Amino acid sequence: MSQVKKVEGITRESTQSMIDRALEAYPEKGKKKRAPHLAPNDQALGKACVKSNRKTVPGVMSARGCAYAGAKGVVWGPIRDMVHVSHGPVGCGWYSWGTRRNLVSGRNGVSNFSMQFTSDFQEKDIVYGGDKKLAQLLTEAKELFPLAKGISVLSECPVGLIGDDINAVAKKMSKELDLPVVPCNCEGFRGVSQSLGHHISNDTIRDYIIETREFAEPAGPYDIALIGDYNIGGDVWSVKSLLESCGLNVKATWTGDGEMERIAATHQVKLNVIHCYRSMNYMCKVMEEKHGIPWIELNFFGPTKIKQSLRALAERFDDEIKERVEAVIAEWEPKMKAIVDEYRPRLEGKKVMLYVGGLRPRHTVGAYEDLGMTVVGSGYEFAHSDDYDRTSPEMPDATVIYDDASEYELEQFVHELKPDLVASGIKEKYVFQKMGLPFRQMHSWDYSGPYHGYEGFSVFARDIDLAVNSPTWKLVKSPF
Amino acid sequence: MSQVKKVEGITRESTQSMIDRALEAYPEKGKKKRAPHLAPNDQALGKACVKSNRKTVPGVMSARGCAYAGAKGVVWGPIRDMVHVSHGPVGCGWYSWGTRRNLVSGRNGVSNFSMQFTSDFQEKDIVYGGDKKLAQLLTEAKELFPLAKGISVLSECPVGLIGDDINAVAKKMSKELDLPVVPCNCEGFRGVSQSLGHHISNDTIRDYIIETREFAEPAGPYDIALIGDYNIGGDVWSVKSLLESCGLNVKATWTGDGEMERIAATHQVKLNVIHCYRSMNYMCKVMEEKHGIPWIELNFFGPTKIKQSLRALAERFDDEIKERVEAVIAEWEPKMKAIVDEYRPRLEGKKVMLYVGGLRPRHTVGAYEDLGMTVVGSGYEFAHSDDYDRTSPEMPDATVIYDDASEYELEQFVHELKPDLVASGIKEKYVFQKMGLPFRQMHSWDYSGPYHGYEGFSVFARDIDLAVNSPTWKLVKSPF
Amino acid sequence: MSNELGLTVKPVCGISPEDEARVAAWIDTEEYRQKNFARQALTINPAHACQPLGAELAAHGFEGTLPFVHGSQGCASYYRSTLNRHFREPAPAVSDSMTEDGAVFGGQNNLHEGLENALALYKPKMVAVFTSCMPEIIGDDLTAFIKNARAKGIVPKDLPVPFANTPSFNGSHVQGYDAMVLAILQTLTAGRKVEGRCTGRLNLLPGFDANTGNYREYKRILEAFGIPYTLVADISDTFDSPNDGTYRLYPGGTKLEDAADSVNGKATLTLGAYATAKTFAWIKEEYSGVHASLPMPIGVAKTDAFLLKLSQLFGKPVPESLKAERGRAVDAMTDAQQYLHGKKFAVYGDADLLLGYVSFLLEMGATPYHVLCSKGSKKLEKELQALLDASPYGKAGKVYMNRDLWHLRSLLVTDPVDAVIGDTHGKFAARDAKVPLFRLGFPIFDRVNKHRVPLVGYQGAINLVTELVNKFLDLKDETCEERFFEMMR
Amino acid sequence: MSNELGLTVKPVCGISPEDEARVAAWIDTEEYRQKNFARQALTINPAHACQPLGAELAAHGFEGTLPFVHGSQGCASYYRSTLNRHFREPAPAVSDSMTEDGAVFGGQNNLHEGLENALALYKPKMVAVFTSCMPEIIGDDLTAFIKNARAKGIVPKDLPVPFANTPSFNGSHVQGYDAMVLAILQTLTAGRKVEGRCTGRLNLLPGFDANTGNYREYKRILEAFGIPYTLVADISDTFDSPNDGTYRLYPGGTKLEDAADSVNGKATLTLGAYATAKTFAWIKEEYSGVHASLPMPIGVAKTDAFLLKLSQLFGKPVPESLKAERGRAVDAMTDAQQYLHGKKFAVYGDADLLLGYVSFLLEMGATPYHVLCSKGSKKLEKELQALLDASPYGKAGKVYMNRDLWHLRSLLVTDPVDAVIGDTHGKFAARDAKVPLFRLGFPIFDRVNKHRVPLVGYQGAINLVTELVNKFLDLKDETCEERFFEMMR
Repeated sequence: MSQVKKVEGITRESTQSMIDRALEAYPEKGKKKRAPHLAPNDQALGKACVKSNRKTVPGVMSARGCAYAGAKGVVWGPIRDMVHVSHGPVGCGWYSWGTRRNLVSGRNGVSNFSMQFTSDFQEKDIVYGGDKKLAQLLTEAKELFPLAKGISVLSECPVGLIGDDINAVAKKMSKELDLPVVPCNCEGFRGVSQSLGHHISNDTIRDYIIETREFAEPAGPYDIALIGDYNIGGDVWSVKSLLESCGLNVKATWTGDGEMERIAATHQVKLNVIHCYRSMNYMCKVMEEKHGIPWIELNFFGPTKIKQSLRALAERFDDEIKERVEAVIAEWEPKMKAIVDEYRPRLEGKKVMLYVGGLRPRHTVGAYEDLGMTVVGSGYEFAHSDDYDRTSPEMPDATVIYDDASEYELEQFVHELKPDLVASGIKEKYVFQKMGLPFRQMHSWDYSGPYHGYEGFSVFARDIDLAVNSPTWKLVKSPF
Repeated sequence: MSQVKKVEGITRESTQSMIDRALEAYPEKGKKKRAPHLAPNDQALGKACVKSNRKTVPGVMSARGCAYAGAKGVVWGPIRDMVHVSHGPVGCGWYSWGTRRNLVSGRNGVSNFSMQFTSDFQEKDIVYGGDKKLAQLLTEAKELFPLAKGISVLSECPVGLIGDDINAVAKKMSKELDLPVVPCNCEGFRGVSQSLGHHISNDTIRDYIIETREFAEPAGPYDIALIGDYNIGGDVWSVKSLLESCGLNVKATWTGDGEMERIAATHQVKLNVIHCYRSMNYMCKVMEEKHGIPWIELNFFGPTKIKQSLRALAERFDDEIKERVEAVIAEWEPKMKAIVDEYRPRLEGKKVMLYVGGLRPRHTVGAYEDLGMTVVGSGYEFAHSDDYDRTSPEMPDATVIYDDASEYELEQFVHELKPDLVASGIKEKYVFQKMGLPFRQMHSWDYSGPYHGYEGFSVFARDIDLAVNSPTWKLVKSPF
Repeated sequence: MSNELGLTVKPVCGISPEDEARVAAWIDTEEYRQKNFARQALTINPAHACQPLGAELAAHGFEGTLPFVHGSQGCASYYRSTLNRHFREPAPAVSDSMTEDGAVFGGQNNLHEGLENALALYKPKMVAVFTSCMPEIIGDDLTAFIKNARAKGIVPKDLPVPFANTPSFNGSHVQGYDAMVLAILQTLTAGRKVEGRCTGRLNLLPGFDANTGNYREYKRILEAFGIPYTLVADISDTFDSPNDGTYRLYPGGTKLEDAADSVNGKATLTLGAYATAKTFAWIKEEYSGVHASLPMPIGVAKTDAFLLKLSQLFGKPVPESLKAERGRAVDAMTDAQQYLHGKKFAVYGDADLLLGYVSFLLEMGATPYHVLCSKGSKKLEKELQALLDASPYGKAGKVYMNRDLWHLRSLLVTDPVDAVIGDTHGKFAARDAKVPLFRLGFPIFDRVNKHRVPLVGYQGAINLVTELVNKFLDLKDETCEERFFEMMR
Repeated sequence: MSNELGLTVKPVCGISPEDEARVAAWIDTEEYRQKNFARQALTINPAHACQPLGAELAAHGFEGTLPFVHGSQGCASYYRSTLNRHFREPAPAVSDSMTEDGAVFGGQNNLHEGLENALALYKPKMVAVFTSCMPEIIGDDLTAFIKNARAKGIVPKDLPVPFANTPSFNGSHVQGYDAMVLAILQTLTAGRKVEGRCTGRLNLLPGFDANTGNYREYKRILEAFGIPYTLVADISDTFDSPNDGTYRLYPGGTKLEDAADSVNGKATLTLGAYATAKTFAWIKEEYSGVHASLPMPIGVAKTDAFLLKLSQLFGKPVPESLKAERGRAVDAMTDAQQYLHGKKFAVYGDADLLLGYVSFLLEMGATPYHVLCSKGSKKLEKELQALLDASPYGKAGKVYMNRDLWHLRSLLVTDPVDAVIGDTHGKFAARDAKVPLFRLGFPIFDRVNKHRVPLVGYQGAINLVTELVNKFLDLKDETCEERFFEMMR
């Protein structure tokens, strides 16, 4: 554990009183519910300081999504060679169509299927049920997309409420079409956030996918899988090439630019490397228990963390890998130094507030620090306690941690902390930009990327600089 | 001679009285000067009915250009492999840069030089003379454009007025650079229109270019040159391929997409085929007199005239050519019929007024007639009597002929004749469009083309239709 | 070894380049097109969203109004982020975060708690409630819930809380918009009709329209006429708000008092016949004054009709400034007609927009060749067909009703056009067909400021000419052989 | 055999593909660039025209004014067709068709006969005379000629006939504009200055500007302020006139009476310091009221300065509507900054425009990398350099004074940029460098309506953002690998 980081002007007391002020506007009940989700960090303790994974308080303008979003948008959607059917009304699939930036290889509609497939439920489907329609559309999908390796059926709210049995349809049609049809009961009303959608999807992979394929080539000592990287803006491509340059064979990527077959054969690898713990720890644990595959949690943001990560990874392998890792680090370090030398002078001492999902509220802290910046607040949309445990040591002491923050709370914190950059999502972006505050979308890399790996850091550094130092901010204050 | 064409409602008297009305607004002197330039056609007589090639009446808004325009824009400019220097102040070259649509092959600045080269005269060049500057710029041009086959020096007004001797500079520098440097004394104040520029340029070609090259390959019986086609919108390419399909060898094109060397060796061909009589008859006559090369004047607009032209051309050759010409005609006629069948129903009976330059006021008449249209007025910017002689038989009897028309006169004629299409130049285009009248630019093919040859007719027919029948004209009259 | 689905274990084989090439060629064939059009159950790449999205847009169009999603929170996030991306603006809205227990006990508790919190935190002047799937299926009684909320003192007496049932399994965002506007007007005008009173105003209903420039254009036109107006659901300031360093939760919208008084208007005019169908039917019954419905004023003829109607309704002549604008639009169109004449377009989108695009294209002598609506009606089909039939340039055009963008792809690759007009979602089909996509509808996720450029009125016609023509000229310059690369076009 | 030039006869050999390829490669080299920059006598592809063109533009900006070229008729045709092509509008003007005999006897007869005919046919309220080369060289005395014309009764007593000497071998179209505006104002205001009288108006001098949208934007801004104004040489209606079936010879322009009374204005403000240098210098001596000079208001900072000056001059606050517009412009800029940040531009054009482009680009975090003026001054060079130096994004930028577009080509191919801003003439250089050309200056011959889209003011800033950013996004979509082809940008 690194030494305790302090931020000038931020004490446990100052943070708590900021929290208290933010809570003042709430009605009693709401205040009581929200209070445990907001707290100053105790870095030395290194444990979660907030409650998490609870129902969102109604009416507070949460940034959270739903189980369907976690299943379609995060876990299943990026698998490029499957048709993913948004089963139910038209909207859910339409909103999640192309809006997450999980890039894919292949040809659209031929060998990748990053389109919107939906059963487009109508009134009659609600009344009479959608199972027959589902069976038919599966047949149509197979005919029109013969190269698809499988079909996932992602239930939207109505499906679970009207008592359809998609599992039976999937089983029947799988045989009929000789194609994996995977039912995923990820109705949006389930659970408290997209997190349950990740879990359900992991379980579905466990039940329907894993072990259904085997790699054609013989296993090797350096076979690994990259888990929990969704290839936002090309992240997977950056990390995969980095890992391969270290001598490792990345046999499967979960699920960024993912292939169903390789995911299905992942039980054959030697090590699972997980980046986004939140969304995929479940499957790592399954493979560990069932197939004895160890897993390691790494951080590919910023040179400091990447170096640590690569060395930790090398520890799991022999000297050859260790040497190659050192060589790779040695090759990249001067380039990283050049980047830091270029941007750090312009970013030194700038304050950042984070509010994102998955791994970023903790994993990116080091990358900002590489640029000389200080993260003064962080929080997650849909984290669990183990996420906050992991966050505590990364964040400076006494800085504010917020779980499932409402937009109201974020605004209050921003007014008090006056960060130089807010890094959060699309729903927050324009709120803070209207305040004249530099902002980066940290779910979608704001249409840039990749941010993972050494390659990614150069993009990240440039983007943070262009956000923080854009001359447009100087125009905000009118002379009249 | 075809039979006398009549237009309903147009008699010699109606036309003359229209002319008289148009002249009413003039002061006495102006009226007296303008009157001889306006007359009803006497088709049967087949002779010029108007005076022409006189000084423009000052102050009347003439469409005419100047000798420089005739030299740079028409004759010299299209020769692609020479550097053409607009010698004098910056404007003339700038205005004539890329505005005539004489397309060229080759690479810009490498093997074609359709840029603007100028000596950009400053006050001091006027005071001290520009000869030294000219010598220097010729050296610079040779160095920067090593593949240029020659340089033309086109004098602008000041050069002739300040007493520079570009001929001496050209002679000296030609030797020094071992490159033809052709001085062309085409100052804009010379003569009454661009026409003198053509003549001066023809004379300069005679004096400096022709006979300075010889074709490398032996002469053949079917060697011809295409004269007076400037490749507007690709005209030359259309006609050249047509002539070649008839078995003829087009050894040189004057001057559209022209090459200095081939022009220089044209004295070796067997026949000169001239399209634009006005701008290049001089050189045809020179080659006839000096080298015994016969010439034939043809019309490549519209299937009727093209057929007549090809047969007349075939008459100058042996049976083999005659057969090939008939085969070519037979191949194209059904295509032409299809075009006429498509467009004629939409254009039948529509009236056209022409006011252009060169050959078009007479040569395009047949093409309009192929589409079922009637030309009810025609005239030239810079014609001579021999042009009007040739126009008379083409135009319907008693229709108005106008020479060097002022915009005022054109407006008056249009108000009375109410044509369905006006076909003239850029300076007229928007005047008539504001009146809600369909219009086509007939110098530049309105940025379309080619219009020459069979290929060109399909473009012409489409363009005339889209102008005449555009639904936008219905929008002009406001409901309020 | 087998798995849950009873399929045998296979080796990883991937997709071979040969297979990929074969199928890539096949999906461009006429045979594939037929198979594709034979689809009955599967929808691929629809060009419409669900009702609540439209309802949220409508709600944002009113002063101090907080859109409130009764249903799952994920729905609300989806609607909001869609609006964020299109407008590049905030879209503040809340949900009451119903979860499993809502399915069992109903959503009243969530609604009440949500209202309490939202009112405390966001201090709206109105809360506009609309539903996503869950409450629609379990049958929540919103009338009762809201009544109870008032009874419990959660909702102040004078705070309007209109609500709309906006089931996602019915219609599209367009119907949801209609339902929400209707609910808001019903709520605000309740008891406000005064016999004999006339505000002297025009109520203008733009319908679902995510182009803030259009709203500003309507206002500019009405101001030029000197006609007092209430623009219903005016999102122009909500979604085109200044950046001056201050974040405003409610930067614009139709004044609630004006909306309430709209029932006493001198006239009510809808410019989105399809997107305000129910609202307008109700208005015809309930509102004072004259009622008129016109197509969205895209193109000269439809703008003429709009201005004539204004002139007639208010007995005012068309202002000189607009006459001059008309002339300038016609001028731009005549000057540029040759660049669009005969060009074939595929167009898709919402009904009201489609009618406008088709009308404008025909005015330019272009051909709306594939006209596709992924959520339409027989009435729309007939109206589009009638437009096409009325022009020689429409003869070759064909209307495709209730077809999606994967159908469009088949049309584009088997029966090519010069360009496509539609929203961002068509970019894949347009890329496959190697033709430009003019992004004119909703949503537009991949270009900036498109929502700021009006398409309606004469200025809109000029804007359309500019965008379409200059893109074709760009293409010409970018793709022509060097010998045809010229100074003038 | 030899010929007139004393060169030997050679065989026709053409240009070999090898030679072509070799030279094509060579002209893209650093070596060539140095040779190219060493040129002293030859100008290739200059980005400026001659004085009389500017004079004609100025003349068109006045009510009922017939531009009258004293000189060769070909000159007049060139100016007119240039304006026709740029605006796609009529440009009625006459010349007195001087020919050889003019060189001998002077041009008085031509001038007199020309005036007589022109007045009879075109019934102008003012004839604005300016010269092309010939009379400048032979030394025609226009003062005397026009005096004589009046004496002979050719020109009515009350008909103003200002004249400007606009030698083509000096300055550029910009100086010609200045000279003509000066001559017109001198003529019209002669004897009109009244001690103690104040019109209460602002005289606004836009300078040479061939964007009619800019003029309309100035007027809209002044009207929003409620400031009465005389916009001097207002070409907006002349060159953006309606198509309503009637051709108007003189559709717009500054009222002559207003121009005459401008001498008694409350304030005079020039927004084209370079393009109105002489006029403004004279005004400072002669005009009542306050005099101020500001750069063309392109970009937010320069628009702020303009509005502040208006506010200060007339003691009126900046109107709310313009404040909101400012906020919307800043909003558009902040939302889009990432798409332009760090992009390198080559920009060329007239002085006043250049200053504006550079300022706007720097505001967006883009770099004006090659800044080129083909007819500039030390003063301009310094001013541009100061702008560049004041921003970290300008550090890499370099100013090239009195260089032409063939120099620019060398810069583009040896030291690349992301895009070029300039007029149509740069299209060849941009094509060779494989980067887009944003057509923003004068003339634009190959796109439509560009002159209708304002670049000044806050709306101009939004328009610039829209045009620049969306083109880069188009390019990204058109050129990226399929795996980077995405829904959002």
